Amino acid sequence: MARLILHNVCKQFSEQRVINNLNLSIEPGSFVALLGPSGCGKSTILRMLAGFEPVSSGEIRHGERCLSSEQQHVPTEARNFGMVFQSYALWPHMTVAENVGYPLKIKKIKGVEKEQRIKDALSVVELEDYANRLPSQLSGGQRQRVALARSLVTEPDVVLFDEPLANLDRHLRATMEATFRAFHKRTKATIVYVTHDQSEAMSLADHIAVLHKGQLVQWATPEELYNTPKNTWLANFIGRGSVLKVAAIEPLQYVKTDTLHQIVQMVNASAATSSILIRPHDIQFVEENVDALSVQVRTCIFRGERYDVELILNDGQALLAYSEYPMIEGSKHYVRLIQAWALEEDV
Amino acid sequence: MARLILHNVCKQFSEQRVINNLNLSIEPGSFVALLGPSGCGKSTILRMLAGFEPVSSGEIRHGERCLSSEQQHVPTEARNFGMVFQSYALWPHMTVAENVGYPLKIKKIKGVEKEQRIKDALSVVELEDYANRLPSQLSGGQRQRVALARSLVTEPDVVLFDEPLANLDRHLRATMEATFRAFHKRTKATIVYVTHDQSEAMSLADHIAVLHKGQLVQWATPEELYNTPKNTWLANFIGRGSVLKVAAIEPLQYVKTDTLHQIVQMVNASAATSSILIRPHDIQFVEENVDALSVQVRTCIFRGERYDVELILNDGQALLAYSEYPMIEGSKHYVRLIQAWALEEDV
Amino acid sequence: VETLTLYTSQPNKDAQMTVDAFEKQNPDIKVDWVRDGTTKLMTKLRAELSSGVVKPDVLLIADSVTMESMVAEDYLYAYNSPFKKDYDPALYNEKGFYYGTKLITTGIVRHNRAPETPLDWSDLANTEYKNQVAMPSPLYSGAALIHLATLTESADLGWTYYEQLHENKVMAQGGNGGVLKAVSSGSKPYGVIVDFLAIRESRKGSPIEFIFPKTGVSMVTEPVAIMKGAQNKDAAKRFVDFVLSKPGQQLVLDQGYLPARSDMPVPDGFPNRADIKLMPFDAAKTLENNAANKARFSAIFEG
Amino acid sequence: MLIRSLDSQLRWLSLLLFLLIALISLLPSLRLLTEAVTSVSFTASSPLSDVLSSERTWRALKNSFYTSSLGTLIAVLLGSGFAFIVSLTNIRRRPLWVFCFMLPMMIPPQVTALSWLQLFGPASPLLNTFGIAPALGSANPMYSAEGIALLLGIQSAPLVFLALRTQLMNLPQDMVEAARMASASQFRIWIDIIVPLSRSALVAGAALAFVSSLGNFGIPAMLGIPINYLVLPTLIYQQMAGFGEDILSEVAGLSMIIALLVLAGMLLQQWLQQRSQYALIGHTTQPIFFDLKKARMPTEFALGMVLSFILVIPLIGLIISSFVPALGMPLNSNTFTLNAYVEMVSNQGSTARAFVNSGMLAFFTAMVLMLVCLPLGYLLMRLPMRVRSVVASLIEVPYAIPGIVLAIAFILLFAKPLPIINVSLYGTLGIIFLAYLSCFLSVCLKPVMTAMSLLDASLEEAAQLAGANSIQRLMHIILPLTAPAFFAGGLLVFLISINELTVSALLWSAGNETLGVLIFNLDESGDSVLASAISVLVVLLVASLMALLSLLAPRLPKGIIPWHD
Ligand SMILES: Nc1ncnc2c1ncn2[C@@H]1O[C@H](COP(=O)(O)OP(=O)(O)OP(=O)(O)O)[C@@H](O)[C@H]1O
Ligand SMILES: Nc1ncnc2c1ncn2[C@@H]1O[C@H](COP(=O)(O)OP(=O)(O)OP(=O)(O)O)[C@@H](O)[C@H]1O
Ligand SMILES: [Mg+2]
Ligand SMILES: [Mg+2]
Repeated sequence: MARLILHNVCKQFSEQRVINNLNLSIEPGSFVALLGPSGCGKSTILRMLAGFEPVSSGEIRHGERCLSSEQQHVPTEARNFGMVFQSYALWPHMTVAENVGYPLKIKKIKGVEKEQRIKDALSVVELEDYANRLPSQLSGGQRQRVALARSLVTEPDVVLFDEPLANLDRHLRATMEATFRAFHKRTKATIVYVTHDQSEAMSLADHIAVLHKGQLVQWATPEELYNTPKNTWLANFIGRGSVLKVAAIEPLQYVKTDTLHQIVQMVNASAATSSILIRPHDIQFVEENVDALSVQVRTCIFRGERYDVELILNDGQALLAYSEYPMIEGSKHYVRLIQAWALEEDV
Repeated sequence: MARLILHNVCKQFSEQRVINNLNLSIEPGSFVALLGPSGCGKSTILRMLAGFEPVSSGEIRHGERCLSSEQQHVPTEARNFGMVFQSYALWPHMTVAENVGYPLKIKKIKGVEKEQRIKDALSVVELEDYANRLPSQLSGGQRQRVALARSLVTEPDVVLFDEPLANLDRHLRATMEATFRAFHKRTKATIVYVTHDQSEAMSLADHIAVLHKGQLVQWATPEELYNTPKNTWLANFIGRGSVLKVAAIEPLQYVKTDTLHQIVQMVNASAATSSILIRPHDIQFVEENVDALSVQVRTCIFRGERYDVELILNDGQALLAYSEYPMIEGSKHYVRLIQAWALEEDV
Repeated sequence: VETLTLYTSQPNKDAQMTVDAFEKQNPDIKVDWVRDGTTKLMTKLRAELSSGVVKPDVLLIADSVTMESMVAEDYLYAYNSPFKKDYDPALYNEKGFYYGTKLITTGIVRHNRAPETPLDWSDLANTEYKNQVAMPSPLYSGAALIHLATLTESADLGWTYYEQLHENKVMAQGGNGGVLKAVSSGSKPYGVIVDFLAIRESRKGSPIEFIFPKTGVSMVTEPVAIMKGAQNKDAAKRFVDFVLSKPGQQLVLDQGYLPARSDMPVPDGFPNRADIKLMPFDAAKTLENNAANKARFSAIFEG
Repeated sequence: MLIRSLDSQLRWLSLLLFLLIALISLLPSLRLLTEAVTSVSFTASSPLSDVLSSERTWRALKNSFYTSSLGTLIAVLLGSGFAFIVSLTNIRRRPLWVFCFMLPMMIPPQVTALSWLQLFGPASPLLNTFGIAPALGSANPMYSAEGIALLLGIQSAPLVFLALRTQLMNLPQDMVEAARMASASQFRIWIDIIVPLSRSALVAGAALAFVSSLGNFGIPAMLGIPINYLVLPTLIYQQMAGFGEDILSEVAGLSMIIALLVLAGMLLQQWLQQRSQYALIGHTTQPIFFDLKKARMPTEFALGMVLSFILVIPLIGLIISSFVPALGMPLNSNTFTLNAYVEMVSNQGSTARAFVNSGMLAFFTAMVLMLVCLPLGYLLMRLPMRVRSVVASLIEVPYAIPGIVLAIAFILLFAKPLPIINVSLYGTLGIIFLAYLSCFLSVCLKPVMTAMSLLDASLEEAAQLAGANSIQRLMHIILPLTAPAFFAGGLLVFLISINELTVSALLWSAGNETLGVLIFNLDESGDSVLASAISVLVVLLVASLMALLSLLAPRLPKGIIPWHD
C-alpha cells in the first residue's frame, strides 16, 4: 500500500491543454472522488493513472515508485490497477461470465474457485441469470454492471472507476454504492472514483477533488466542500442553492439572518461586490413581518418528495427554495434566510 | 399531430419475452417518461416505436396510421421521428458539426440557415468550440451532448430519448432539462423519454409509465405516482422511503399518526399482513413522549444538504429518515410518523 | 477483303511470320489468328463445337493424332492439295484431311557441364542417370504421348523401357518448356525434349546441347487442316497450299524447324536429313491406344 | 420482411443486382452443371461416372484439399502476421512494408518457384559461392506437396492481409486497455482479444486464400507434375490433354467436385463466423496501438527476411533472366543485353496492346465490382443468415473452379451471338471482362461483407431517423465507414486481374491479348527471356501505379490506401 502522488501533471492533446499542473496526494487506502463538469479532464486523469496515456509533463508516483514521467512509463499490466471504463469496454466475443472471469484466467485462478468468484461478482450486480449471454444481447445498464463485476472480481491495489453508475437506476445505484463501500472496507484498496453525481461522490468519498477546465479548484472532504465552497463557480457547481450578488462582505465566513437580510437588501448595481451562497433549506417561508424578504414565485416544479420553487427577489435575483406544497406561479410570499456562506470571487 | 398508441405489444428475443402485452396511449404533444429498473425493456420499447425492431405481436399506431404490426411495418425514415441513443451512435467519420448537420442535409436545408441551426444546436449543449472535432476526440459527456444536439436540430413529430442525460453533471442536466421543456413547448412534439432518474422523469413528464420485467406497473402523473404508488414493488422503486410490514389495514389510503403508530407497534410475525410506505420527510425526530416510537441509528451518511439516517425499529424493521445533523451510529432516538400510504401486495 | 480464321499452336513469333507472309502473298485475305498450346486450343475448339459454332477455318496444330481424332468425329474437310506429291505419304492423311508441315522430333538434351553424353534412349535407363533426367509427361503433352506411343511400339524399348525410366527416377514435366528450363538452369543435367527448342536456345547461348539418339527419334508433324464447317473454304485452301508450297516451307526453315517437304535443306544446328532416323509411327493406331497408353503410363509413374 | 424494410429505390436496385449475380455467377456454374450431367446415362461408363469412379479423382481431391489447406494455413500465418505487425505496432516505415507486401502477388508464381529452385538447386550462385551447392540433379525439397502449399500460401497471403487490415484498423483501443487492466501480457492480449475480435476477417481472408489455392493451376503444375503429385486442376488439365469427345463433361464433372468442396468450405466458414458478428466499426475510441519497444529491431529484421524471400529474391531472379540472351546463361558484362526489352517494345505490337487491354480490364473490373459490391453487400447483409450463405457460396464457385473451366463455361454460353440483339461477345474483350466479373466478384465482396457485418447497426439507425433513405445511408454512412474494405477489395481484384492468365487463355483472340496470355505464350514457346522482361515491366507498372495512388491519398478518406498512413 502506498501513497499515489500526482506532481505537476500536465496533459496536452495536440492543440489543447487538457490537464494543467495538477497536484494531488492520495493517501493509501482512501476513497477519492473526482468531480467536475463534462469535459473537464476526469477521464484523462484516470487514463494517466492507469498508464494508457503518457503524461505531457510532471510525474505520477506510487509510493517511491515513479509510474509515469516524461522519461519513464510503467506499463499498465505492471501496475496492478483495476478500472471500470466509461465505455464499459466489454469484449464482444466473450460471454458475460467469460468477461468477468478473464482477469482470473490471467491470474491463473482456476476451477471451483474461479466459478465461485465469477458467481459472486455476478450476483452482486444481479446478473446471475445472464452469465451465458453475449454483451450485444444486454441492455445498457446490464452492460455497465458486467463491467463493474469485472473490475471487482480481482483485488487490485488501486481501482479506478469512470462513471460506473451512470446508466443504473436509483435502487441499483444504492446497492452498488453499498458494494463499493464494502469492497473498500474489505480490500483497503485505494479508490479513485470519477462521477458527475455529487451525492454519489459525497456519500462514498473521503476526499473530493473538484476540477474545472483541467485545473484543480478545491480538494476537501465532502462536508467542507458542501458547506464551505471556495468560490462562486464551485458554489454554483456543488449542491443546490443560489449565489446572490450582495454588498461587500468578508469572504469565507457564515452570515446569519440579520446581517444577511441587510446585505441582500442593500445591494445595487455599484455596491454588488461580494457573492454569497444560500442553500434552499436555509430558506423558510414565513408570514409577512419586518424581518422577512418579499419574493415572487417564478416556477414551481414537482420533484417527488417536494417542489422546487424558483423565487425572484425585489432586485430581480433568483433564489431556489423547497416547498412541501405546490405554489402558484406569480404569487407573492415572504421568506426568512437563516444563513449564507460568503464566497471568494472567481479568478 | 396524432395520438401514439401501443396495443397489446409483445416483443420476444429468441427465448426471452422482453415486453409483455403493453398497452399505452400517448396523447399528441405530451411528454411521457418510461421509468424502470435496468433491463426492464425501456430501450426495446423505444426501438419498436422508432421502427428498428418489429413487434412480435400487437400493434403500434400513430393516429389512424398503423406503424408496426405483425403484417405491416413503416420504415423508420418514413416516420419523422427523432431519437437519442443510449450508445449515442455518433458517426465516427464526421466531425461534430457534420454529425449535427446531417439531418439538415437530408432535409435539403442549406447555406446560412443550415450553419445557423447547427450553431444554435451546438450552443444549447455548450459545444460551439468543438464543432470541428471528431467524436473520438471527445469526452463521454461531450459525445452525449453531440447526440442530443443532433436529435433536436430538426423538428420531428415524435422525439425518443434514451437516457439522454446519463453522463452529464448536475448543472448541465438542469440546463438540458430546461432545453427539453422549451423544445417541447415550442414544437409541441410528442416526447417519449427513457430515464432511470426519477427526479428527471418527475420534473419533465406529464405522464410516467413504470415498467417492471416487461410489464406496465403503473401509468400515472408524477404526483400520483409519488404519492400513491400501487404496490410494494413500486413503493420501493419510486422515491425514497421505507416499506413496513404492519398489521392488516385497507390498502390504497393514507394512515395518520395515531392509527399508524398502532399498526406499526401491533405487528408480529403472524399479523404482518399489510404493507405501508413511509416517506423520510414524514418522520420527525422528537423528545421522548408517549406518542413516539423508539428507534436506533444504524447508519448515517452525508448527502450534501442533509444526512440519510437508517433507523431500526424495535421489531428490527428499517426506516429511512433525514437529519440536518450527523447522528452517532448506535445511538437511541424517538420519532413520530406523520403519515403513511397503505399499499397493495405485489402479485 | 475476306477473313480467314486460323487456330495455331505455333509460337507467337512464328505464327505472326507465317500470317504476315501469307497475307503479303494474298492481299485479299486477312487472317485472324489465335495461338495457344495444343491442349488449350483443342479445349477451346471443343467448347465452341459443342455450343454449335465453328470459329476457325484452318487448323495448324501440333500433331497428327489430334487430327485423327478430328477426322474420326468428322470435323475436318478433305482437300487434295496439288503439293501433295512433294511429301512423304507418311506425313499426310491419304484422303487429304490433313498435311504435316514440319518435322518436330523428340531427342535428348544435355547440360554442358553434365558428366555423361547419352547417345541413345537406352542410356537414360542406366544407373549413372539416376535422378538426372527430365522429360515431358505424356499425360499433359501431346508430343510426349506420341513419343511414348512410338517408343513403346519399338521392339527394343517397349514398356519395360518406361518402367526402367521410372526406376531411374526420371522426372516428368508438364511440357517441353519445363524440360528446357530444368536442363538449362542445371537442376537436371539431361532431358528429353523436342529438337527446335533445344537447338535454338543453345544457338542463342544457352549452356545446352541437343542429341539425336542412335535408335531414332519420334516426331510430330504440325499438320494443317481445314474445318468441315469452315465459312471460307477457298481462302482456307489457299492457306494450306501456301504452307505446303516452297515459300511456305522456306518460312519453316527460317523459323528453325525441319521442313516436312523432303526437298528442303535443314536449319543450322541440325544434322543432315539422312542422319536423322525417324522411328515408325501410326497415327490412327496411336489414337486408338491413347487412353490405354496414358493409363499404363500413370500406373507406372504414379504407382 | 426484407423487401418491406427497403424503399423503392433499393427494391429495383436489388432486383437488378440479383439478376446480375444470376447472370455472371450462377449462369456459368449452371452451364457447367448441365454439361456435367447431360451425358449421364445409365450405362456403366458415362464420363461423369468414369470420373467419379476413378481412384485418381479421389486422390487428386485429397491432394487438393491437403495443399490448399496447408497453403491457406501458411497464407493466414504470413498475411495475418504482417497485418498485425504493420497495422497495430509502432514499426518504422510502415507504408513501405505494406507496399512491398502487395507486390509478390504480381510476380508469376512460376517465377518465384523457379528462382527458389535455382537458389537452392545445383546451379545456385549463392550456394556455389560457399561450395555447398547440391550435386547436379539432386532432388529439390520444393518438389513436394509442402512446396506447393508454401507457394500457394505466399501467393494468397496478401488476400488475407488486406481482408484483415480493415478490421484491425477498427478494433477499439479500450478492448485492449481493459485486457491490460487485467494484467494480461501482450501475448495473451493477442491470443485472447485481438485474434478473436478479428476472427471474422481472418476467416474471410482464409476462405479467399483457400478458394484461390484450390483453383490454382500454375503452382501445382510446376512443382507437382514432376513428382506425379496430382491435384484437381492438374487432373483437369490432363483430362483436356486427352482431346477425347467427352472432355467437356469430364472436366465439368471435376469442376463440380471443386464446387462441392467450396460449398463445404463455405459451411465451415459460416460456422466459424457465426459467433464473430459484433459491431466494431462505429466505436468512437482511438484505434489500437502497440509499442514494440526493444522488439522493434528484431521484428523489422524478421519482416525484412520474409520479404526478401518472397519478393526480393524472385524479383532479382526475374530481372536477371530478363537481361541475358538465353535461358541459363550467367549475367555478366559480356552477356548483359537489353535485347529482350528492345524486341518487346519495338517488334511486338501485341505488347502495347496487351498492356492496354489488361490495364483496362483490371481497372474496369475493379471499378465495376466495387460499385456492385456496395449495394450487393448491403442487401446480402439484410438477408437471413441461411439465404445469405447460399448466395455467398454461389458467388464463390466461379473463383474456385480453375480459370480454364470457367472459360469453357463462358465459351459454351457466349460462343453463339446473343439472342435478340444478335451481337456476339465472343472474340471481344467483353467476354473476358464478363468472365473477370464473375470470377472475382467474391474477391471484392468478401472484405466488404466482413466490414459491413462489423458495422454498428445504430449508426445506420441514426441516419434513418434523420430521414435518410437507403441510398443516402449507403452513400453517407456505410460507404465512408467501410471504404477501406471496398478499396482493399478493388485493389485485390486489380492486382489479380492485371496478369490473370487462365481465364483469358481460352477467351482471348487476336487483338485482345492480355498480359498473362502474352507472358505465358512467350514462356511456353521457349522465349522465357522475353517473358521475364514483360513480367519485370508489369511489376514496374503496378508499383508505379500504386505509388501514384499514394499521391492521391491525402484527398481520400483515411485508411483507404493501405500503404499510406
Ligand atoms: N438483441 C438482444 N437479444 C437478446 N436479448 C436482448 C437483446 N437486446 C436486449 N435484450 C434483453 O432485453 C431486455 C430489455 O432490454 P432493454 O435494452 O430494453 O432494457 P432497458 O430497460 O433499456 O435497460 P437499461 O436501463 O439497462 O438500458 C434485457 O433483459 C436485455 O438483456
Ligand atoms: N484523443 C483526444 N484528442 C483531443 N482531445 C481530447 C481527446 N480525448 C479527450 N479530449 C478532450 O480532453 C478534454 C477532457 O476529456 P475527458 O475525457 O478527460 O473529460 P471528462 O472529464 O471525462 O468528461 P466527461 O464527464 O464528459 O466524460 C475534453 O475537452 C475532450 O474534448
Ligand atoms: Mg469521462
Ligand atoms: Mg436501455
